[in-house]
Amino acid sequence: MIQILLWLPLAAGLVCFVVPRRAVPAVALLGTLGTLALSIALVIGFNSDTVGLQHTVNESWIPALGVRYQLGVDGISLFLILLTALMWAGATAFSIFRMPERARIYFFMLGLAETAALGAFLAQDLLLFVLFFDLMLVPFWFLIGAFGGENRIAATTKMIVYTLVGSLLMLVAAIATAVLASGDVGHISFSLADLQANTLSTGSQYWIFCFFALAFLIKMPAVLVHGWMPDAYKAAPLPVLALLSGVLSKVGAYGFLRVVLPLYPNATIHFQEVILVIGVAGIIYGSIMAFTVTNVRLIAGYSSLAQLGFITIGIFSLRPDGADGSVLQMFNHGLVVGAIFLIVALLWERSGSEDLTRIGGLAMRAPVLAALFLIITLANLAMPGTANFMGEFYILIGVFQSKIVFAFVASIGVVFAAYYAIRLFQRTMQNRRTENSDSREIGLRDALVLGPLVACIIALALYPGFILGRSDTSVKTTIAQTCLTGAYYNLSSGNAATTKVGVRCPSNPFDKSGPPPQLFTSSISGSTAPATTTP
Amino acid sequence: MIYVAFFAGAIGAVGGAIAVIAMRNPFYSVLALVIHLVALAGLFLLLYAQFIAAAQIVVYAGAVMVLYVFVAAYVGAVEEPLWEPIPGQRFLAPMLAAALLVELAIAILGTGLSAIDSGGPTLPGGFGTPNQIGHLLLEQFLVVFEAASMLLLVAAVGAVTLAARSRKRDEPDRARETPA
Amino acid sequence: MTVTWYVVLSAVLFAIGAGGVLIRRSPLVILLCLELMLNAGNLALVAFSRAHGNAEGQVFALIVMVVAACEVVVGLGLIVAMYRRRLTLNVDDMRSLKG
Amino acid sequence: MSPTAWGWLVLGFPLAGFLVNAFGWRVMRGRTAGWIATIAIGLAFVCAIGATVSLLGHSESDREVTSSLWTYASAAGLDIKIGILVDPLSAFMILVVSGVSTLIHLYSVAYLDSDRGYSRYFAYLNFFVFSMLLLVLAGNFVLLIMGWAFVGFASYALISFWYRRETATKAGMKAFVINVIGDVGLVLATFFIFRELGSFDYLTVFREVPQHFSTNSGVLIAICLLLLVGAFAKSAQLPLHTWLPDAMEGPTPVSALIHAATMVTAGVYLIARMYVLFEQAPTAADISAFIGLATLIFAATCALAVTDLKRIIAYSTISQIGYMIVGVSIGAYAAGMFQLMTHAFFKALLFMAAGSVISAMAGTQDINRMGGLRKAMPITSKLMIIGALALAAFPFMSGFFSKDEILGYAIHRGGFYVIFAIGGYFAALLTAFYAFRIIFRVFWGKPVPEAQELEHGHLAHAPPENPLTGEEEDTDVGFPGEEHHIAERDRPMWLAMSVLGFLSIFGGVVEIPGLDNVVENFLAGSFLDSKLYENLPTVAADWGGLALGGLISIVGISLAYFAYVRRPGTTAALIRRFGPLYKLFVNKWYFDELYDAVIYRPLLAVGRFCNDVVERVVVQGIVAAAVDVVRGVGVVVRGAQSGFVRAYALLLIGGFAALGLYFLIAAH
Repeated sequence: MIQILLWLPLAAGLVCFVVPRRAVPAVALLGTLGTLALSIALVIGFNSDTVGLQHTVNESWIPALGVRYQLGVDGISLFLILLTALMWAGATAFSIFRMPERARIYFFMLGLAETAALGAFLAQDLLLFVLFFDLMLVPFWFLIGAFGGENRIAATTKMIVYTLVGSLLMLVAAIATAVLASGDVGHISFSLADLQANTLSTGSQYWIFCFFALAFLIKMPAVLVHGWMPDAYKAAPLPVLALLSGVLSKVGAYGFLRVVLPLYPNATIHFQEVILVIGVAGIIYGSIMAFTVTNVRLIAGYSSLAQLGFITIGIFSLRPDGADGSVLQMFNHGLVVGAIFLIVALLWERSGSEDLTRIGGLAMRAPVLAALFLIITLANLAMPGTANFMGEFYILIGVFQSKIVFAFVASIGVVFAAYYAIRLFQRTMQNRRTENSDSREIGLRDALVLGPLVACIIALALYPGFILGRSDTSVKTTIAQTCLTGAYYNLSSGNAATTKVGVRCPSNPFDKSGPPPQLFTSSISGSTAPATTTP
Repeated sequence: MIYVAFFAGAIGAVGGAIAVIAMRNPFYSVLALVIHLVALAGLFLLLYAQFIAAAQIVVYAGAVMVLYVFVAAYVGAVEEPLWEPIPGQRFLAPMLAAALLVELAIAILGTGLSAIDSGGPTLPGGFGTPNQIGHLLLEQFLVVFEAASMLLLVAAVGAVTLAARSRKRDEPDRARETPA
Repeated sequence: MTVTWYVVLSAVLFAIGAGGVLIRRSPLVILLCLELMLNAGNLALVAFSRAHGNAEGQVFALIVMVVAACEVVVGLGLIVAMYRRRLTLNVDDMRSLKG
Repeated sequence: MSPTAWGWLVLGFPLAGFLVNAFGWRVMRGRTAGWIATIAIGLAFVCAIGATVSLLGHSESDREVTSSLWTYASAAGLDIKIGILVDPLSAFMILVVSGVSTLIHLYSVAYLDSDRGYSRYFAYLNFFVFSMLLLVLAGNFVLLIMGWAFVGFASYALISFWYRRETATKAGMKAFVINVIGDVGLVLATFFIFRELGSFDYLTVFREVPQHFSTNSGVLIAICLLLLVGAFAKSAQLPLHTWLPDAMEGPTPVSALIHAATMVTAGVYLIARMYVLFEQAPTAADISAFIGLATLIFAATCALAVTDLKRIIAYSTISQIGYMIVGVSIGAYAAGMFQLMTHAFFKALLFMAAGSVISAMAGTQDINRMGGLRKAMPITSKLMIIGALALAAFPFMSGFFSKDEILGYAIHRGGFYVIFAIGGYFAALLTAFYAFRIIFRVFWGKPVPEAQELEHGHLAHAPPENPLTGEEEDTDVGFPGEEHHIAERDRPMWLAMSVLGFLSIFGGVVEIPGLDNVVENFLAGSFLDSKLYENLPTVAADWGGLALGGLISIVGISLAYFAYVRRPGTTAALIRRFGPLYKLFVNKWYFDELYDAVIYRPLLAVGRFCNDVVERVVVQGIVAAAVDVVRGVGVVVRGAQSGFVRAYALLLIGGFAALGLYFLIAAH
């Protein structure tokens, strides 16, 4: 099933080339809806109590290099897969209503991009992950470069250069990891499970961590390496932008949880505060920019920057609650920011502008649109009672218990978020109507796209435990593994030797919350050996 | 006697070569090359390569050089400008040529290659005769031989195509390819 | 009379040919210089063939001569074509490779 | 039925009303939406009574009933349930909230009649009541935060209800952002509590606090101060009060509901609810009391000077909530909650009457342009005088018992708590004065043209304009100004105001010292562990406090009568005499200007700096530097691409020579 899930979008994209022109939208839509159905089935069939991967596929692919075609799902990737399928279905449908020229190539690229994104979330082999990670770039290059707006060539070039730098560093780091880890074993393997069993020496972990972190931070993007973001966001077609911001940015955060934490635990702990600083800086900087700029796309873009800051600090709180929150928030944010970009498209159609100063008063004859937008806005600012709030709540409580100062600074970002999100809503939907603004109700077809997204937001607001409950076990395992291997927590009172010098050991969260005992012992026995060999 | 023959041939070859690059008129260069080739053929004879020597005279100095002469006569004497447009070329070119020579000399005289410093083994009768070469070509190197003939054919066709007067495209070609 | 003499002579000829290619600007002369270099190679091949008492080197030289003939034919064809198109016979004037 | 079952119903009816109005806007005609909303809240009030009765059926020590519907989120040791707690305190609050809300809905049915956003208005209003009830009934901190934030949002939505008015949307934004600051304070306090006690559940936390924390422990004080941030933001106490006067941009019933009767009292409720924490950290409680005192005096001075009718009442609200904050902070929980109740009655009444007056004045809110409306608006004027008397704590009105009981308690506690009594009595004098400043300026004096028109049975009309900027309104959205509604003519308004007038007069009888202590006895079930609750002054001392308060009230009213009716020039003379002081008061102590200069402008400057410098120079600089390096290398390499074939040959042979050199060296 997982195989069909992965390749169906690409197959649909290829079929687009052979069917008659009029059937292209139907094929594309069916492809994404099929993927969505499969991913929903995946979520339903998911066993939330199992530790480890489910629906695994493990085939030999390039034996000479030790690369395996290894796929699998666990609680971390489960909802990102659902998010991918959902957003792609939405974006495809939304694009169909505004049929682009050269539709075949457009939908093929969308399909290819979906397969690549799903592949990145499914891959359980480091090189396969890197491959899918880079494959994502290709369709987006074409989608923005060929279907984008003004300055699209410069914007794509910039985006590609930025992300390629990261990708190449990541490739180097991935190969280095496998080669260095094979030192004792003898044969090279890129399988994440194998690599996790043989962690590297602390020194190698440090530089490899930096390479991976840079790649993921660029992809997200994080502050200071976000230079590609404003241009690309201004140039990209909006449905594509919804995917870029909603799904692709999550791959970076996901990479931290899937690759960096398990494989480089010592480095993770060593650089924890650095990443926390970057995350918090992203929150503050993104928020400040979001309430300064007037371009609607950039407001959403910078708010993503801030939100991804939250997700990052949640992961690097190195606590199960913080990371749980990040997983939840990844899904929420993808949903919300994707919906915002679709709304931006509607705003553009109503006012012919993407500048706040030129839009206004759209709510009057469009109460449904205004209501949908308002709900999305409230979710975006993480209003308590929405799942986004629960995400931030978990993230902040994790950071709070691990590094309290960062939680306090980050909570300033919550206040800023209220301001910029409401500002976006208010300046577009409320106030005096500007001359070029035409208050028009949302069409039925667009409502069919936005409605389900908003319904998802509301459903999750009522029961965020749906995600948290399914992701918790996997997240807990990952974090426990990292912290135990890296000797982050003072495990038992007498065991002072494992305490890392210079790092203040926070209280062990696993004492109170109590993961299943067999998990606890297995992770200790599985990881103490490499931990003790590292100086 | 062999020494005399060798030095005569060597002086002829080197002199011819120098003359090739020194003559300002290409026509004289071609003639100098003929001298060079004949001298080389003499040296081949000294090395028991009768067939090669013969081929050198007949094919090279004879047929190929005639072609050269024809072309040189056809295009006429083109005087090269004295001004050298590439900075450093006039200085670097001889330097590099000299460097190559020095390196090769060191390689030949100062390394393992000096092991060839002998007159060579006593050769069996019939070495280098057309008979032996023919056997080698048609037995051991048949594929190479056929490939070479293919190559010649292709080259001949190519030369005809290149040099043929294209009736229709002549005018626009000239217009397009005015020298920059 | 050892083979080394011949090989050294071949090196000298090769260097002269290389220098000629670098210095001369007439395509015709450059072709001639290429001939020089090829012949230098031929001389070395034949000399080694003598040194090893093995005629295969001579076959090699023969093939080189074939290649040289092809090259001459094509090269001269090009020169004729250039002349036909009223282009100056100066390799420095053909600079469309300039980056 | 158990109290919690009633409690769920209390939450359910407003939510249902909200959903019906939100989805049925297209089909509902006329006043349908208004009646649906009013009935929904009325049913909630009935259920609140049911919950109270059912709670009274429990024994006195067993009146804390919890129930939860579903597990909201349970992961990584955090266990969050959708659960409510019904105890006397929350029952008291839901009674007040749903009761007053019903009347305000009733009033709105007529008042907003001609507004084009009629069903949107009632949807918001129902949502607000739902949120407020959720806040009150929440059984754990997370649900409290949700209700807290929902209330903030509903307040935003209602303040900027007339969303074409830029002043309204700005005010809404201000309210929302300040409320979010409060939310963040609350969230951080919750984090501390969870870190220390490992639970979000009220009862667990309250049980653990006395054992876990020593008195005045640092962490506990931090928790309490963070809670106070939340409470002060919602209750508009210094220094987070600036949103409330601006919130008067909303429709007048909204001001009555949110910004007088219910939402702003959430902070008082929070402090009372968290009394266990505050009693364990008396320093924090004292800080809270002092801020309350500062606020009540500050706001009273502003109310003396401003001339916008609704804003006077708004400042009076801030001031009165200061009393409540002082009350619950020094331990007079029952008195504080009692004040909350009576204040809800008379302040809602005052706003409603003000709304009626503003309608009669065709949207004008400036009291300088009003006067002599007594004859034209008999019902409104009588009811407003009742409200003003209650506000001024005139003897035997409802406000009299509640306010003076707080001050009596302060005297009784002795020590420096006497300061609160002194400050409170001083502000009471100001209160009485400004309350009757409104009355005398609006209803006495020479009738203004609008009043004369109304006396002739004709309601004044004017093109709707923004009372703040004088800008003509964009009537697309609709304002009540198009078709005015006054209490004299619309039965629902008259009915709602009359009920509130009755309660303003007689609401105090439930808590007369020495006679009956209904409120105190009922609330006792929520304050079982309190050391301060039972520590009450004697009846005689109470009456002493009341007598002093009554005297001050009468003095204040007399002064107002003297200044505005007998010698109308007095105030002008005072203003000339104390010019700088007046300027300070009328500019609201320059808080807005201060925040503008200290927070808003610097942030904006930082934003511009980020946009102009950081983005362009730093962020793009990284790329530019990389590009320059690549380009520089390119220029160097391009030099080799001269196009001269011979130059390429030179490089080729140079390469050969270099290779040869390498091999030669390698061979040795």
